[in-house]
Amino acid sequence: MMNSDDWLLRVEDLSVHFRTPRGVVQAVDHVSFEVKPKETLALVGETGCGKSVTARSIMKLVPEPPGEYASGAVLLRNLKTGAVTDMLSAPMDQVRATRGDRIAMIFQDPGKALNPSLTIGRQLAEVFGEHRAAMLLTQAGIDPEKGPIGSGSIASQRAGVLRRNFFHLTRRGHSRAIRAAVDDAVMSALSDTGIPNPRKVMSSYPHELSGGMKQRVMIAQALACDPDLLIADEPTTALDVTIQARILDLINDMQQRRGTAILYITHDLSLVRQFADRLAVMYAGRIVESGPALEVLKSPQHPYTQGLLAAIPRAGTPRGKLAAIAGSVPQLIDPPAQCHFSSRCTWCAEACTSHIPKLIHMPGDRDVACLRFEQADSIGVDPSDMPSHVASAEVVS
Amino acid sequence: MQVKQYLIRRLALLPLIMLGVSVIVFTLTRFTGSPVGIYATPNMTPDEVAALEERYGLDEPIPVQYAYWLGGLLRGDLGWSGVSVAPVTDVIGLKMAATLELALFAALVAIIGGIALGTIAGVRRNKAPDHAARFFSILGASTPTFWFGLLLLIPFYLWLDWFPLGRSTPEIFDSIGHPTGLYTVDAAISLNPTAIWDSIRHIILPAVVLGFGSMAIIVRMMRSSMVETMSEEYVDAARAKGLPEKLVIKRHARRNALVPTATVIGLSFGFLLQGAVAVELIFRWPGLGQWVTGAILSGDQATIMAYVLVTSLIFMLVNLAVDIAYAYLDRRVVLGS
Amino acid sequence: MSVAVEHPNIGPSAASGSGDVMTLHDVKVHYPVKEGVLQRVTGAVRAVDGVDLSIRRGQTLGLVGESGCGKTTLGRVIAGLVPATGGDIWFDLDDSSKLLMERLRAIPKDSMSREDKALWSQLESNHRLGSMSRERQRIYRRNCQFVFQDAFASLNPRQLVRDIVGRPLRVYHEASGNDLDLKVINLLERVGLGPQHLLRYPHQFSGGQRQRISIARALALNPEFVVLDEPTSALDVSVQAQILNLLVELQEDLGLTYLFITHDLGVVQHMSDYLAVMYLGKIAEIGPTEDVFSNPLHPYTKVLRDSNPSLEGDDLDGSAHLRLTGTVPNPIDPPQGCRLHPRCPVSQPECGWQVDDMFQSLETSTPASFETITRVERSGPFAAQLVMTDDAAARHLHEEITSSRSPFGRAVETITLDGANVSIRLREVEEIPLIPVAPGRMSSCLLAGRPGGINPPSESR
Amino acid sequence: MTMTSIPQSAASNEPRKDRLRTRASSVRWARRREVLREVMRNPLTVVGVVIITLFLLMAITAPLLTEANQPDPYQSPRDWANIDVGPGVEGHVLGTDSTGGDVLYGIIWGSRLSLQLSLTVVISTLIIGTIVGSVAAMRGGRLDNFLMRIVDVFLAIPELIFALAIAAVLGPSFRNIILALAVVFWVKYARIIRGEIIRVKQTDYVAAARVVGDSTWNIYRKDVLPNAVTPLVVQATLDMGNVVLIGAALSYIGLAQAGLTEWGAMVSAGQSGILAGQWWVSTFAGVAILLWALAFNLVGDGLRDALDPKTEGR
Repeated sequence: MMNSDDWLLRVEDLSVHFRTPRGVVQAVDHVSFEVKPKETLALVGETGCGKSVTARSIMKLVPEPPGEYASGAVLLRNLKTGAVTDMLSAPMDQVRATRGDRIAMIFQDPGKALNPSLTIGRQLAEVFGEHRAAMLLTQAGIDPEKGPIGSGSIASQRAGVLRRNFFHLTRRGHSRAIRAAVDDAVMSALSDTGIPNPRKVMSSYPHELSGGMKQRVMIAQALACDPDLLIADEPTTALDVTIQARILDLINDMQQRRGTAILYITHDLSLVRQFADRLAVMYAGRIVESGPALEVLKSPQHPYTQGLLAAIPRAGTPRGKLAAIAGSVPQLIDPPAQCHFSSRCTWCAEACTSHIPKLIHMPGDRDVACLRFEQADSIGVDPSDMPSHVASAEVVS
Repeated sequence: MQVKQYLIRRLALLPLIMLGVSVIVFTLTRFTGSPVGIYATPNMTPDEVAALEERYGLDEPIPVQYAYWLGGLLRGDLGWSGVSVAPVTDVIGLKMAATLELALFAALVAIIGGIALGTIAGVRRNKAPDHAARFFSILGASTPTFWFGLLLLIPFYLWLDWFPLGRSTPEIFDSIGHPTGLYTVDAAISLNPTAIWDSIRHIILPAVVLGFGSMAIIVRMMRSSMVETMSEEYVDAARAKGLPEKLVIKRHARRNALVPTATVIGLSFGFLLQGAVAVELIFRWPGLGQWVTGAILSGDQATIMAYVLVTSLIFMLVNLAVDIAYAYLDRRVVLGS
Repeated sequence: MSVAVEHPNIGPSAASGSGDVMTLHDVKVHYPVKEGVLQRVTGAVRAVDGVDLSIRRGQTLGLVGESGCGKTTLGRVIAGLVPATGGDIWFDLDDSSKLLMERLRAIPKDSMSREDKALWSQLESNHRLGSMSRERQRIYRRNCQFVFQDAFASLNPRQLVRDIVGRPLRVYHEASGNDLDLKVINLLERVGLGPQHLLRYPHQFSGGQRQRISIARALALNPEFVVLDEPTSALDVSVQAQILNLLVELQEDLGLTYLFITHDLGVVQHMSDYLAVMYLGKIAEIGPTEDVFSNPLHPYTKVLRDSNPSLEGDDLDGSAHLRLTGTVPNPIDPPQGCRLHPRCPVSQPECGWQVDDMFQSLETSTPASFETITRVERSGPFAAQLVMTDDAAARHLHEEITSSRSPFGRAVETITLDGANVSIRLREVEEIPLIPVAPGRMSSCLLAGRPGGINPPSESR
Repeated sequence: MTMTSIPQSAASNEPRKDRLRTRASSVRWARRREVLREVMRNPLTVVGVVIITLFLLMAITAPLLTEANQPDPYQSPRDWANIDVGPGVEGHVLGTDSTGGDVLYGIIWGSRLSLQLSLTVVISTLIIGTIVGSVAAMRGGRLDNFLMRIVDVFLAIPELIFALAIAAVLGPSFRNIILALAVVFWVKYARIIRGEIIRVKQTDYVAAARVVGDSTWNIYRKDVLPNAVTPLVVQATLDMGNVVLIGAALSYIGLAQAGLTEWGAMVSAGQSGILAGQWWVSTFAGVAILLWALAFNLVGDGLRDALDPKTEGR
């Protein structure tokens, strides 16, 4: 891929496997991509294509076992210092310091991603307590360096601003000031996402809020520490379309204001057009095509992308004449070394069932992983076994 | 407000169910025929027996007899305890205090141990601690309490003589006041170190034996609900916030796993009450269980029935308390039901 | 082979191929809400609250709306899975009996003549759900089938595909033994599966295949009408396309009538001939699909359309995208008048503003003055007396309401200030009916028939 | 997804169809074997099954293993010459009790009593509980309410205490213990099956059966019961052990006939000897109870894990 220095997140050759009684599932298979500062990259694919696992790998949230990072690195670049961290190999302390602070995540179902037994206020306060304890103490008029409890003890008492610190501080008479500082921070985070009555929301439990409101809370929580990268894992799938529109408006607006880069995971290609700068399409654990969003949507090159776009019902399509992709997604348990789409592909030829296509770089910042764009001699098969060739120059026409 | 309504409804159900229990108990007392046999002697003529029946209202129709009996019950008349040679009401308080004390300590053992072990097992799923905890829980559920008690007596009483039998050393017991009736608590209040040590020495072994089975049940439930909550998305979300794993487990996973465990804790109190029968027998603990086994052997029905009524009442009250805790732990419960 | 000679497929009107398969009149489904210590019924969740609808033979009616709008409940009522708590559902009315039904319905029950009464009860026993004769009930049951959203959940996990798909045939003694197997194989082939799938359990199939099985089951009795409850919502786009194509093909081959329930506007636009948009238990708009999309006559439809992300570049018709504010109100106590008005971007003073709306808007817009209200004495939904903390607060509130330029402010008919008390009376609007506004089109929006239409005022010409 | 497919397409050749029907049952059996294999994958479950099998063998071959005592085989033969002898003494592998009763004999014949107790109680209460729970759940309304209040009352009294009261009223005998446990145990099953049926009744496949127009009885038989029965099977397996535990506790307290070869009674008979150092009677009898309960608990737990509806098939 590109070698410019203008990147925020670089996923290199990431493979994630899951051990199951029936065999090893190769959920993510040698995936590479990068996210530039302030841009939105949409990672699109259908159920089970590995997009969510990829997203979770960036946060190192894949449970081990059964999960396993089989190869690759997830590099996060500090935009100010230029220092690079590999999330997969960094010590856990560093990973935790990054989570919620520099990378934040919104989940698919806000109803499930909020703890049902804690108030909204407490759940947001946790983020501040974890990453902004010093700031809160300053706001409360306590010098974090010399204060009643030093910054060192704040770091050790990671419960942050919650109970334990309160307890210590109560005796020193700072409890109220800290509580006020936390409340202020939480309220401003909430009202930033357009929640009309943050004080009321703060003291309510998740089940008392509507779905849209819960997702607003999640966004507020994710953006609380002004992260460089926001991972949005199907943030509107569980929501109604009118609510979805407002949540998307909100994410858009927050991005404009704060310059957060977004990795947007979705199965819905129609969302991508409104939203994304660039687009990467995943199929069966691999990226099959990527490039500038509008370009890819306008002239998809990979047969899967083409099929996916044609399968979406549109105003003009005659009824019953949707171009469906035959068959279904293959099992990823110990898969053969071949193009995973070959079983459903109309172009499928001999070579497709024996070779894994590589991502080929094309003009116009596009990449496609399809043997139709490769040369027979470069992969060493008989030309007659290759699918009909497409010259890369034809792509950007 | 909703919580209050829910609790009022639960509370309203309590007397209804107790009424049902009383019907069952009354049926049992009449099961083997008229209780006139208690008073009659074999050489009485049928006329004399009939006179006795009339005197005690036993010639009335059964529902009327039940009404008499229930009326007595409500006035606190639980009958004459043959084994204690005293009215049931007079002795039951002391016995109940002894059993409750034992059961509460056993519950403490079971709840603390069960939650701790269950949490570890659930977090470290399919690893050694998990396997150990699971096997332990199955073992606990399979061990006959009375046998386990006997077994522990051999090393700890027979060989080492660490723990004495009975509830107390009488002289020490009599040397302090008894405002609550619970020896350990009274000893603590009296601040008498000898009494405190005496009470603890006596209660440890029976409490551990009694709590063992219930702990197994709590471990099992806690483990499975921990496994469930650990895979919830809010746990991942908590990790994504950057919280340390300890806090993720404590505040996010365990807190929610406690909710379903709470009901099991309530139900396991039933196991404690019934297990107390054998444990009291073995450790010579002067509680309801020892009392009722004596009554069984001498055919003292009034005592047996009083015992059934009282234990059910305790059991139901404990479950009510658990329901209150449950409603507090999980506000959605009330709205959901 | 026991192919039924006289196939009890459909009533007398089947030959004509006209009329409605289903006619709904003021259908309601209210679930009682119990509260308090004694669990008294204190209200009802109005899942479906007065729906009039006709489903024309051979066509596809799309029913769209967001979660909680009652579309699934309505579908289940039509399929006889949920009893209606009010209104009438008529099955298989041909044109003449429909006219008869409409004539008789207009007559109050107690002033009906004897022969009208006889006609009415005959009509009911032939056509009305819940009053049908046993035999007619069987015919209805055979002819009205249902396809569930979650195909896997709708297949008994302990039965083989043969038993699942063959079950309707067994129930109606259509086939048994070898004959049954053959018929099931035919059905499976019809939906794109094969004989090799006959002896498998549901868990051995992919999502799309499961939905095919469930469609095969629905078709087993050769029904005339199928309710499709979000049949593709759980599926991926590429598989969704397969199922949609299959459904269209089956409809064309078998002359099926569909009620297609979905929340996906793209799908419903593709699939349906005409479209009903539902909001909070009521129909907001009905009309031919293309017309509804190109020129919505209800602001809710327009919001839905504008909120739906689209692949095509420029779908804007010049007007700005409309968005709804707030959240879906509680269906136990839905807004009076137009159900949408508290959230509507183009609401009017006549939309049915009530006291509760006032509280809501006060709470979000000016929490400070909301908190100065100490007591409220309601007299109906449209009038109340507010007791404020002090005279100043009352004056402030009075000032705030009278100066408001919002539709709500303009809905205030009288407002009087008396010390710390503020009495307020709003314009009373009970119900806004669904009325025809253009040929073939009905809307329940007041603005639909007005010159500017439903566009925001700034843009209306 | 990779099942052997039926060759050739569905032509109307007659003989093939008969094969089809036999194939259906073989597919069902294959499925059952698959589930069984899933259950037996847990080594602990296998241990449980082995122990149960050994106990069964022991109960069946009891007259072959030891000569039955006459007239009552369920009373240990008294060997007055060897009172309170420890394990290993000639003719008394596990020693004797204070009346010269052979411990091994008691354990072997006690397994018959345990089997009798657990099978009678579990089967009878399973049937009663299923009927009551099914009627309540399928009918609903007032009847359901009434039945469930009765269940509530029964559940308000802890099992052992309830059984103890009943057995005490009926008088001490092993038969009365069985009767008492049967009165107590059905409630649990009624409650479990009712809850499960109510859950299953709300599923879409029951709705689908109703759309098809099938009768309530058929829906109950084909859809509801098969999908509701799993937790009941698990509970019944666990209870095969629990019943023996409680039964033993009752006879330990003294509710069985004196001298019976019931394990709980044997523990009781041996307990006075314990303080005198004669540990073997109580210990071996207790181990028998423990192993019995452990075996069924292991299998029940394994069943629960393997058949958990959350993981089943999905």
